Amino acid sequence: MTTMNKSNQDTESKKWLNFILNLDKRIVYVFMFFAVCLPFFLNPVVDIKSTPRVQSAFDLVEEAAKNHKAIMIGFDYDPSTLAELQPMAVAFLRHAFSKNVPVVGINFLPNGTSLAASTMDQIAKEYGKKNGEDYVFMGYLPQPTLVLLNLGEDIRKSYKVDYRGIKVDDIPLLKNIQNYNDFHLVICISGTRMPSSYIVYGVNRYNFNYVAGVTAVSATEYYPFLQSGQMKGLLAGMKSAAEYESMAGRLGDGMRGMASQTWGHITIIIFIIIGNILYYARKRMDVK
Amino acid sequence: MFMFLKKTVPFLITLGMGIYTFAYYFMPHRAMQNIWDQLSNWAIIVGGGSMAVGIVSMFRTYYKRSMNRADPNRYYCMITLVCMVGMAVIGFVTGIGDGTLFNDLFLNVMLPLESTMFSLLAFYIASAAFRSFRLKTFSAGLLLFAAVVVMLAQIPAGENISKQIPVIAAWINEYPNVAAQRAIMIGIAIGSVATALKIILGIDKSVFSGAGKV
Amino acid sequence: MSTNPWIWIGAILTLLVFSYLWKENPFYRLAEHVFVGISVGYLVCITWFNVLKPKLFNPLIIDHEYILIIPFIISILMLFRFSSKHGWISFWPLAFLIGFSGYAIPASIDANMLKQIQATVNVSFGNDFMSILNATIILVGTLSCLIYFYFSIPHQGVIGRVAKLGSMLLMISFGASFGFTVMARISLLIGRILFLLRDWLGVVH
Amino acid sequence: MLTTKKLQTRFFLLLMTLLVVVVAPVFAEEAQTSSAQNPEQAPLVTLTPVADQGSVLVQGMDSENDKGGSIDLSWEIRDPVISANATKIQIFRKAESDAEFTEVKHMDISALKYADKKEVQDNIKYSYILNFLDKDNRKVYQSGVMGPFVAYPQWFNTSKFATLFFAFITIAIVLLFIQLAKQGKKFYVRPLGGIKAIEDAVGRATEMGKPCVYVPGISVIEDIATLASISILSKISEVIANYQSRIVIPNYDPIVYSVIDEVVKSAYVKAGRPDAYRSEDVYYLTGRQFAYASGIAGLMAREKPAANFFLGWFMAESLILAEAGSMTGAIQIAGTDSISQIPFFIVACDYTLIGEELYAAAAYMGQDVRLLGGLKGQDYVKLFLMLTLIVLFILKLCGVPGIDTILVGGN
Repeated sequence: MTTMNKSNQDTESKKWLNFILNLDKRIVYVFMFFAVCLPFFLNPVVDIKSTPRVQSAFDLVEEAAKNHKAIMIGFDYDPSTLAELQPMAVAFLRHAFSKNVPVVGINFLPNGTSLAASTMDQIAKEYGKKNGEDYVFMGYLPQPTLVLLNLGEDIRKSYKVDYRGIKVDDIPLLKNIQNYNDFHLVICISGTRMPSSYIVYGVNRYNFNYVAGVTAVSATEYYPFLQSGQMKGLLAGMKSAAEYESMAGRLGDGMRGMASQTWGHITIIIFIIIGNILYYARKRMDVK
Repeated sequence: MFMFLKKTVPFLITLGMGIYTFAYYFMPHRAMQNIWDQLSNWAIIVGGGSMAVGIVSMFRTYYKRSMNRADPNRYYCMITLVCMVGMAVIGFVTGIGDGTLFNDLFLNVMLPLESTMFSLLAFYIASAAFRSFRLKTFSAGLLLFAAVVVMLAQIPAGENISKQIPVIAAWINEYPNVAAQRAIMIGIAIGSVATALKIILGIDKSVFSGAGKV
Repeated sequence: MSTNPWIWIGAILTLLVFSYLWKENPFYRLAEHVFVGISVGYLVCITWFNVLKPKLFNPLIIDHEYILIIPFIISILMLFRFSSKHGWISFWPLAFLIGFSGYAIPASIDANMLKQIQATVNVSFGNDFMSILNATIILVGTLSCLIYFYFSIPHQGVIGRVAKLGSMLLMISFGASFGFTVMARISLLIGRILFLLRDWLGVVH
Repeated sequence: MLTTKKLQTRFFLLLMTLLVVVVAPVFAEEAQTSSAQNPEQAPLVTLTPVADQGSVLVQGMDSENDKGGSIDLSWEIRDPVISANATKIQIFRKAESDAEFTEVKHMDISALKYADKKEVQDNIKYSYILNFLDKDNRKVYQSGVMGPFVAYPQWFNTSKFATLFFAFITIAIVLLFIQLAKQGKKFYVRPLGGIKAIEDAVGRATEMGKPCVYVPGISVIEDIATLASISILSKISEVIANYQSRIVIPNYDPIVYSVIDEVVKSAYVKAGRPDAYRSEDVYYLTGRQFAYASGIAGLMAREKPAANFFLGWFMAESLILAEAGSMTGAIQIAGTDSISQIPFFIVACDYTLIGEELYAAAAYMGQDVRLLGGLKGQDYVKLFLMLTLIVLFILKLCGVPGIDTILVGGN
């Protein structure tokens, strides 16, 4: 009689284990969803140690402020890599505007043009910056190699008007800007191969301070450039954006995103552990 | 004669093209380059023209389904047809440039659908890890270990647990990973040479199997 | 909350697709069928405006490059696929396109075979223990993984053990690739959630 | 009448001819280079330093390994005064028949070289003058007249010699074993787990009376993964046709669709049941990656297939397909040579053909001895490569020079 009961109990708990083991992906989904979602409401701070390659990017913007020189940002990302790259762009813009560094934006990716324009306008508004005086977005041009070469000579060679259609000569900010020499720093933010084009057609020839912001997946491709000094700094993925934000002292999407990332990764790892415990629990029961 | 047209001519075309494209790789001469430019241009056009085949096939399948009264999905299939024709007509009427309705539909309907579909992977990657990362064997353990270490290395928490985690992750990526991927790539190279050879020389007939009876 | 109708459409479609996570349902089915239809319509226009018009129609009709009649005819031959009697005619254009795989022979040898072997030969043995170990892993690892893929010998004895080592390295490699992808995938989800919470609902700033 | 078979038997001959055609020009070219010792020819092909050697060294030659129509110019400034001032360079050119020099390029000096392709014709003698300018466009230095140089096309790209050699070895070994197999030699190949699984899955589907879903990947027809996938499909569809079960194949590329349609149709004809072929089951779905994935995810959920096959080239959609498929409880078999996607198939499918196993699979299925011979040949190529690797490595350890670029043609 007792054995009967026991085996009943066993099948009960086995059933339950089976239930959890097979079920429910959906539970995993729900946890995953909340892990990613909640940090956006909680404004958490993740303890991030700064790395030299982000620090040097940050320092270059500071130097630009000291030297009263402008910086140029290439917004070469589209909605598909927005989550990783937009926080970097925003962090750079916030840092520059807060230190009164003029920013010139360019773009070689047609899907990202309007995104870049609205990002610049929005962040400029936060700091009361004027389009044409404190910042300007030049809009999209095809054939990046040609444009990058021309930028070494004269920006007017490629760009006749800015994104709003205003003539380059009528833009106060561009009066004193001719080529790469007039920028303290050039940044390319992209999930494509564009950052290497900047090196091949820009840095190699005209030798300026250059920093790239890339997705975490593609970061390894760019380490050699960092070693050779062709890149002065490298931001890879959300983690770098979060680092940058904590340096600049203003937390934004990078930090929140990093919190989401952290919780997402931890959720997966916890589920792997649970899965293994359940698996062994059932195996032991099977052996019995 | 019929067999000649049906089997031998395609075989000869493939063989000729195969030999030419093989030789082109080694021969930069203008004569070869010009032929290549011409042929690859044609291939692009034929590739574009083949869209007609795709549309006919897709239309036929969805039309059949939407006319099949037994099919519970028939109304959905009608929606597909309407969307397809609608999108195409809008594109031809307005053009595809910035600011057109076509572009708006692309940006506001297609892109959200694509990126949402893409983002499902975040859930799937979690559930796949939950179901399959089991310490069943030593090999499975290695898979699990490598994945967990790399995942930890990418978040600040990993560094806070141990300074060594990012170092180990980078090491895994640079050495064992490189060795394994190299071997796969070399194998792929050999396999693809053999496969291309068998197809071009008609040793593997599956691609041009043709109807068994004439 | 957004007042832009496009944002609303995007948000609703996003939710419809997410509903698939629960199970396949009429809402997802709607999104799926709209998605497939729109994507094909999109491809038709893109193919016309980016390929056929500039490469075939304009040169042929406006610039009178009559040689382009050949690819035009080849394209037409493809349509014989739908004839039950003359379906074989469509083999000709297919044969033309399949022939391009000849290029894969040297290209694959160059990129996948020789470059990889060369890189393996070029590993440098340093003086410290770690760099010798690392170089050994590359060299022995590559060879043992190649043996794992060897079809002619059963995985027994010494060969079996070497193949086992190869398979372990493969597992480590796959685990690492898996782990590396997680971050990018979660970023995509963050992007969608931001779209819902910020652009649509406006509850997060 | 000319038949395929006859052609195939003549094929060694053909290959040899091909190789002769490709290789012969190399030797011809070598002969040409050596004949360049002839003083009259010499300036045309060899490096010719012109202008006074002391301050600026300017060189020109025909661009190597190209289609013709290009002359390489390079300069090296040795005089510190010139190098401190010169920022731009102006290149003037004169063809033999022209009266005067005309400017062909005005460029930044830092590149140190320029490939002149501007309307350069083959076999015409060109002379050049280079002007070095400072930043206010004042002339710092002018080279003497240099040349004449002649551009000509090369028949063989000498930097690809190793590729040709290995292509020849690989092709020869594979064909040798195919020939041996044809002559009736028996070969052993170890069993491959995934193959048995494919056969079992098809069998299970026919038993259960449920369909199979077959996804041929998202690449073009000339991609080897696609061709291998079609090869496997031709075997599967024969079984399907014989047992009167159903296979659904949504396609990503219209051309791949055309071939697959034919392959499946002919399998039904072979089985003597051409009427049983359902054209709406083999169809073009869409050519956008995620629309394709969403369509197949929906399809699998509704059709509740007994088996799913994902064989071919895949990208990020791999895990969407595999996870959506696993929810339906089907047996899943995947195979791809897309290295980044193999891990996802491994964790979410029952069997995965890794890399070249995908190409080998068709040889395992069915009784075509020639395919098996090819597979055996592949193994011997692999052996050859492993030995090459070891030998080169030992040579390098012994300090033989040039080993570190021997396979990649010096670049």
